[in-house]
Amino acid sequence: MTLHIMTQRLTKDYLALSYLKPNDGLLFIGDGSYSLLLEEQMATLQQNHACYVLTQEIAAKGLQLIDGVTAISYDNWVDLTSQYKQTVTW
Amino acid sequence: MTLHIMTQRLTKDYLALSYLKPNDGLLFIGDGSYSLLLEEQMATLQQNHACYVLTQEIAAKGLQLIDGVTAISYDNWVDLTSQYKQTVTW
Amino acid sequence: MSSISIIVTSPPYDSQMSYHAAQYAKAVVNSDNHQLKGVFFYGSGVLNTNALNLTLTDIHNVCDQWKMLARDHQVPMYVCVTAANARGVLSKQDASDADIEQYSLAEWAISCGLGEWVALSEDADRVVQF
Amino acid sequence: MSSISIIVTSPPYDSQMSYHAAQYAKAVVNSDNHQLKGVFFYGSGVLNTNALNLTLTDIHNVCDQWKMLARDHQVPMYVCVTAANARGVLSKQDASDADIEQYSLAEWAISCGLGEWVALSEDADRVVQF
Amino acid sequence: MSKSTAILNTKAPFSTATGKESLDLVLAMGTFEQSVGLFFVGDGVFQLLQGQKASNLDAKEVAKTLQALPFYDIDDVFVCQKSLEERGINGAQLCLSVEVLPSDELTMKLSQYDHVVTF
Amino acid sequence: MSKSTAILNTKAPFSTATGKESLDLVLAMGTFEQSVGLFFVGDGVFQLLQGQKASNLDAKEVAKTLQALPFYDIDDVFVCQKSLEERGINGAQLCLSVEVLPSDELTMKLSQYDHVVTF
Repeated sequence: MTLHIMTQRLTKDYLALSYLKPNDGLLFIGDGSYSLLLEEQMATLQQNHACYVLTQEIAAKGLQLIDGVTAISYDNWVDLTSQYKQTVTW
Repeated sequence: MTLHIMTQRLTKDYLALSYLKPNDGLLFIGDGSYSLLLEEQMATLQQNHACYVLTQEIAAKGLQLIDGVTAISYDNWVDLTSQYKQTVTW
Repeated sequence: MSSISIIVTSPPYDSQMSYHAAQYAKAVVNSDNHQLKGVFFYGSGVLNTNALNLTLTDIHNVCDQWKMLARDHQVPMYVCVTAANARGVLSKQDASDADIEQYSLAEWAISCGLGEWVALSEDADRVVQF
Repeated sequence: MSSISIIVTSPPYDSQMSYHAAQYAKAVVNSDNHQLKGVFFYGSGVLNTNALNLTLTDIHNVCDQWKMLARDHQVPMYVCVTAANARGVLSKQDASDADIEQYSLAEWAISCGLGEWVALSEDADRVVQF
Repeated sequence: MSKSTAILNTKAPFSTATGKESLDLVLAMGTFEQSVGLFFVGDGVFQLLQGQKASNLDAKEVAKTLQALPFYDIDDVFVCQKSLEERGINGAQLCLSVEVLPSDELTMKLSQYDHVVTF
Repeated sequence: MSKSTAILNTKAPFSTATGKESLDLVLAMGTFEQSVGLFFVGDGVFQLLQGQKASNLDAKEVAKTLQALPFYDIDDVFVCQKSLEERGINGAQLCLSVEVLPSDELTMKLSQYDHVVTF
């Protein structure tokens, strides 16, 4: 299982989407955190993937947490790093 | 008429494509020059737009010039700059 | 006679646009029908004016090309002081003001505020961004 | 006890990732179950080790955070010398070798070759890139 | 001054310094009385989201400066409707009173300026 | 050495220094005998185009170094079929003998490495 660091907003052309395995985790960060506004695309991803976002980013960017996405701290992120076998930054 | 400097490869999400006027010119440069490989998308654009690419980029990047695209020098580019009313870099 | 001003917002090493900018600028100064009013470095483009960029021998050093344009063609090369300072490009004066011993601004670049760009764009028939 | 090495390839001012990297690194050193083997700056990430970056008073300076991690937690901070020199980040020695008077490498950063990264990644259970 | 400039914002805030630097340029143009229009397209529309608190990421509160634009007599602010829709944003979520335009009208507006600088 | 690293190339050559710097890292790993796999996906596949002559842009001939990889015993080089197709490239246009894989097989390959570094 891989933790994918999604640094860009979800678009059809987003490279990461072609290389996900079922049960891989997705951390939306930076511009990636704006993906929370795309409820339909997020719902599709949530069927196969645990989805995370940093609490600080939600607060900073005028975003709202959505159902099925877990807001995490940096400490949580460190724990996730060992829970997943591998981290890939896209 | 505007000369659009297309610095990225053509994709569906490429922002520039939403803001072209008929008869605007398109100069494909940098990563944009790889658009020459996408013959179908280029053919569609050529219906309404003069398309240019730098001769040096074709030679550097392993590309081939395609029908309907004009290969230009930096000198030509300077002339184009005054022929078009405005330049926008995307 | 058409006048052109150039604004460079791309970095020298991690983008190809500043290379194209310097080649384009050379074509303008060599043209009989065009005049280059000046070049303004802003955003990450300020990294072009870092005098400490060392490039490998087999890669072009775009900074050398800017220097030649300034020296041989008297093209004014402006750099926004705020954008530069935020990215580690300091004039001797900037460094001294901040109590830093070292500085990095290329001697061919003129440190200035955004008003210089307003003037350059006012003077130009065309603006081209790289 | 799980060990982590960090590689930073994003610049400090024109990306948010190096900010996240420093926050993440702090969380690792404060964790009881994890050990931070080191941080390696490569690509545009080397700009984090430019000692001449001045930031506005109302913006965080991520370089200060790297410095604290090095000083208070003895985290080794490596920077690839080739990538750094190409982007205007020179140690005193680099500068002197190139006959340049000024230098810019932060004193908390250790200039090295890519072999250091190979060693850091060999030592780590996990690698995280920013 | 006789020349006009359009500032085209295409990037999300935070991830690059472009939000701050484009706004600095707009204010400089205002100060020197050069005619300026501010356009938000693509990911640039994220700069207009309501409720941003940049201090959570130790970053500069650019959105606050945006809200002050009317006080600098900078009133020509346009945002692309299609860009908002594609990003799941409705007009009510914006922090600034702006003119929301369809792409073709925004394109025509943009073509009326002498110069365009993209951030 | 016991750890393995996948180097993931996602960017076109020239426009960033990443092509050169990813290759430098691959060669360093080879030198220190760390197991390394080289993946080309997305715009990274442009690095493999035949007939590149970087000197036309006064740039470093990275493609030449790529062709030398077999001499450094770096044989695990994979390229994404879908990325090639989407970019109008056929396998015969590549400058290096590589294994062309469907996305799902490439994904499985990638997951077998301990670490992944993206350029």
